[in-house]
Amino acid sequence: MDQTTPSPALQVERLSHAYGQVTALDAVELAVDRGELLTIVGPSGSGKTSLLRILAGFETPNRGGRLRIGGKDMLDLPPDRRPVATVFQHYALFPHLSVGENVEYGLRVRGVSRPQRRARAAEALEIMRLPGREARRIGQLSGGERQRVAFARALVTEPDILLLDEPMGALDEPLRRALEAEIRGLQRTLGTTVIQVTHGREEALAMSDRLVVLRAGRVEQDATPRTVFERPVTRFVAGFMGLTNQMTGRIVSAGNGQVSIETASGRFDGQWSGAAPARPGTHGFLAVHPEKLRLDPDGACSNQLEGRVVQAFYQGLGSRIELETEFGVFIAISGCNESLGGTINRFGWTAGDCVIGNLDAT
Amino acid sequence: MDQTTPSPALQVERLSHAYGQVTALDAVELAVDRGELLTIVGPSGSGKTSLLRILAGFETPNRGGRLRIGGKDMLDLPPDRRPVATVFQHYALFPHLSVGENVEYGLRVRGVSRPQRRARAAEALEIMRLPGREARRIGQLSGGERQRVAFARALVTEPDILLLDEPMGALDEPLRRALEAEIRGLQRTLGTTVIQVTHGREEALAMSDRLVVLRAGRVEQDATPRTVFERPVTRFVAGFMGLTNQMTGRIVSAGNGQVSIETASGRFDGQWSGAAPARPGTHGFLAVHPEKLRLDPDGACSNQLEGRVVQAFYQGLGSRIELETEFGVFIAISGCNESLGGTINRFGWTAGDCVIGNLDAT
Amino acid sequence: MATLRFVLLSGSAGILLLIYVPVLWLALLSVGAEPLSGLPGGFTTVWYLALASNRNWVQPAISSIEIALCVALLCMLAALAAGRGLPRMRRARVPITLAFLLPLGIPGTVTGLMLFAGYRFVLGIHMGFWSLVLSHFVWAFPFALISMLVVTSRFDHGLLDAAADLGASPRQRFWQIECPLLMPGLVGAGLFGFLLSFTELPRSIFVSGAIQTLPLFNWAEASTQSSQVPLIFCLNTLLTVLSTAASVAMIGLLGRTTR
Amino acid sequence: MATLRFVLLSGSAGILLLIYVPVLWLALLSVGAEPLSGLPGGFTTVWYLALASNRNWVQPAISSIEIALCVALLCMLAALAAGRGLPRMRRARVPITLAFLLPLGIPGTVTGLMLFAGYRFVLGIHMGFWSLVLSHFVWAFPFALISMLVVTSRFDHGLLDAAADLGASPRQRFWQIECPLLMPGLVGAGLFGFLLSFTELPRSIFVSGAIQTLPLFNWAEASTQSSQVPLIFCLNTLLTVLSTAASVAMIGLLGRTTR
Repeated sequence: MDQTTPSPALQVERLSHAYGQVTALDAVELAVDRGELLTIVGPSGSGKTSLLRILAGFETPNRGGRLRIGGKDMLDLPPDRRPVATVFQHYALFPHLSVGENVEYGLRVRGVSRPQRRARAAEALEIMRLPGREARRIGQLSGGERQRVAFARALVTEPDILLLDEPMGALDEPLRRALEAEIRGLQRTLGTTVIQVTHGREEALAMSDRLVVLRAGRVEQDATPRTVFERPVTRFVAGFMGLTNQMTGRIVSAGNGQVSIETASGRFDGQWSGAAPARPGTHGFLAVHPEKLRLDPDGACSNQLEGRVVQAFYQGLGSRIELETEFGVFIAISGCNESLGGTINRFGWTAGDCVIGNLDAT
Repeated sequence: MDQTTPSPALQVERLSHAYGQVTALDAVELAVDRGELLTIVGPSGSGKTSLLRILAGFETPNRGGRLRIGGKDMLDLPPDRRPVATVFQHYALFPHLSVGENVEYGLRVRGVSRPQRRARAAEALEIMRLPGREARRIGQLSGGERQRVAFARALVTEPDILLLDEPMGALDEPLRRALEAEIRGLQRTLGTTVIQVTHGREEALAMSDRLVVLRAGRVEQDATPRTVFERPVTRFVAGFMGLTNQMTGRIVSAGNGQVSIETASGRFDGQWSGAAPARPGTHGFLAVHPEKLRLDPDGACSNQLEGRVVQAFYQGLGSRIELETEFGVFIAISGCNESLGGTINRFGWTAGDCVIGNLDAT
Repeated sequence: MATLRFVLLSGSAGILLLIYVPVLWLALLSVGAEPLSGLPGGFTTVWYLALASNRNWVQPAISSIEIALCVALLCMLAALAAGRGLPRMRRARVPITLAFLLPLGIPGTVTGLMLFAGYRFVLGIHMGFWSLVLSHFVWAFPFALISMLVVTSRFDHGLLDAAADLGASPRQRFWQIECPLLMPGLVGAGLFGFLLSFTELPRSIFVSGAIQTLPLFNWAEASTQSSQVPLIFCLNTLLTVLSTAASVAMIGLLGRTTR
Repeated sequence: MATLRFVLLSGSAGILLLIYVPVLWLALLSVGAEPLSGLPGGFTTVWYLALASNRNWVQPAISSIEIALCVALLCMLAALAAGRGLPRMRRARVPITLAFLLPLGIPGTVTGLMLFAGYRFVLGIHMGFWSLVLSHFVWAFPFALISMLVVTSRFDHGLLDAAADLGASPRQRFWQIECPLLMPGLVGAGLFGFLLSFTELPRSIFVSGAIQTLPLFNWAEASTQSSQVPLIFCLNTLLTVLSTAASVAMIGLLGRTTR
């Protein structure tokens, strides 16, 4: 049908998969453009790893669906004949081969001549800032270096799609930051289509063109990182994005993106985040990020609540204050550093800083 | 000498240790009060694990020093005769014993009768919110549950000092947060002296009464979390606390805690953080946290600089902007979410938000 | 993958057939009317009854069991000591392990001969019970050690630190933590020791002195083609059933306790 | 800890002494003037020269090496197939592994007898080269399988996924990734096969037919107390040196390639 326009890098249609009785993927729909960096996030068990394994060809969906890469149907092809390359969570570098031989491997199995594959491996290692390490053994490398070798090994085959399985999973914080920037830069330079899977919110927000939130095998939201963070369509997505202060109620007025929610403790205003327009009378949730709560709120905070301080931790840039309210524990990050334990405090947030969405849907 | 006042929980005097030629600890001094929660932080190789192993008795310092617990000399006692209990990084639960038998173990080797140790194990599991799990096998537990069992096992022996070796190391973010609060609450309830080792800054700041920063076997700073974060005495401590935007220069004026530093690009003001008073003419460093930098600064920012935006990532609550300056790359976290790539921007920070310290010392 | 699976399964089946068809055949012969013909048929228990009344095999069986138990015990102790010690050594580990395993490469009859000469003349040991135990031990120990090293090389020494930290004395650490965790290797070492001693022939030929073990008895009877041969079929069918049952029980027990 | 170390080291030394003193004694006897006296002394090479001119041992040695090579090859192939397949199975894994390992519990002479009966009458194999190979294989296979399982049970199948992902065909994955990584187990299986076949006596007694292997030759010569015994000392000293050197070389080579 789409023979005139170039087909997208990846099309997934109603892909379903189950392990015995347990549903891993439930009619997943996905389309990825060429050169896009798509991140699939979700808690463990949400099906993100199954999806990645199906894309690479290690598993075949057993509940139907279609999978096309560059417009070509892929489900019948074994992994070695798919134009994708994976950077595995624990890198899966070949321990009996040197760094150079690892990087060359994808070319060696394609029958590329030795001098040519040497040159291309050297180039890939150069890009990954590991020039001249060809002779090293894998066991001699640090975690960060292993990850770079895994990237070089995957990139040297010039895949249509690069799959990253929890690429930062095994690295510690400072290395993570450095590599996030590096992967982003690399992807922009080479123009490769990248699909990564992670359970880390920071990485997902920082690195992606687009974010897909999976939950129990279903796509909960598929949008830009900003949209997912600022307009999470479900309570689950809001919680996953760190908007952990939540309450539920009944939507009472809706107009122009601004809605209100009626709870046992009064009415609260916020930005509408549902997929469909808000309908007064339906159940809704309100979610707000801990950083957006303010103690001793002024008039600008149209939403106000009272809570007893359970614990207050110093955290450097601010304190993390746990407030017991009638909606459960609310957490505020506040610049106010005094000891507050046990006191009853008023706190609030602006309508612009909080989202209200549909509780019934999905 | 201190027979009239109760002796502190732990006293470490000039403790030194080496592995072959490599110095692990270099004349470490440390005193911990009863009921205090002390955190030892430092990068890997800083000697923090060696220190913990010496406290527990698994290693004997081979370069001299003293170690007293509750006023009693400990260096000649084997680990099984010291009044400490450790929660190990990977928990080291006994795989051939059930949860209950693991928790009871410390009482069993002390010859406590079976009904009594059953009762105390049940109580400890109750405190760790794992009531009635005595019969479970270790292999059936999740990571978080294993950690709780490890805590119960250590606490049941009522140690004078509880040692925690990277207690959050093997857990993921949400679990981490929950357990941080739990450990803190537990320590306050039971009044146990706790010494923990970690390389995670957030945990260290959130959980501690006092923070000791180790570097290459030496104590760089020993103060409250707030002092360490707001007044890091060395450039290393500043970097470790996340004040990664740094420049060096010559201290030009000093008075009343406010000092200035003269660099190739002019003079900058900040808060003095050195241990000794500032002396004009000496080398100094300036450090400021990414969250404190402001793009398009107003008059309040007495310190201003120019930089070219290399990369800008959306991060949810703000964007992470990398600016190339004459002092290297500066990182700003800014609410300004527009695409800035390639532009030259002015940015600044207030004197109150940045620290200036001594570069020559330590 | 389907064809690979088929090749693997039929290969496995072939090997098992190769092993178990002779065993079944022997069992069939032992209840056959004419075992010496090599063909089963005409079910009878006459040979088993004859075996029960013939007592010649009893003393060799007792000797073999005594020797095998000693060898099993020695193997367990020695493999425990060496298996615990070796992974802790740094430079000496590989050469010492090799030195322990090398006797595998020396033919059994040679070892028998050497042991005879060596034990008799150098160490002054008289041929008999203890020379049999020692020579069987030398034969079985490499296998026992391998069984032990598989377990000890994966042993997490942090568990002993944890036990010490909780107040366990070195003795308590050994009996309550280390021993139970090393049990699979220990049981393996004991099984190797027992079975390899119980079935050993070539070394026994040289160092047995006046003692007759079951393999020596079997061999003597079988090679003389005497009228006792049908009884040998019965005896060995029984032995096979018993040692199989004992091994399965032991491994099953082990599997349950370490789960 | 110091005393524990001492006990371990002296125990190890004792075991090594028990093994190697007889070996050294044999070597000394082989260059002694009166080997049959059991005491070394009076250095001479006369027995080695006699061995070189006596050719009786050559044909048995060649037969033994041929058989041992066949067994080693069979063991490597069968252990590779079973060792790869077993860890992938779920329910069948434990019982099948047990079925493979159980022949260890059957005495060698019994196996010999059964194999004789079984192979001869059921499978119709004539006694000779192939019956020796098969009976040695049945004996050595459990050991070869254990050696293989130690390696395959730790094998990271993610590496095969990674190779497939990079475009390697099943054949390439097998030869370029799996085989090199399983090499230690494979070499172990081959070594067990070769050595256990090369030194096997009790089964050979029954199934050798007209073929004489080196252990059979040794045994025949040694037990007849003929004048050939000094030559046996020489031959076996040589065999011991050779098989030790070969094992050390093989394991050393393996250590280098897998580092």
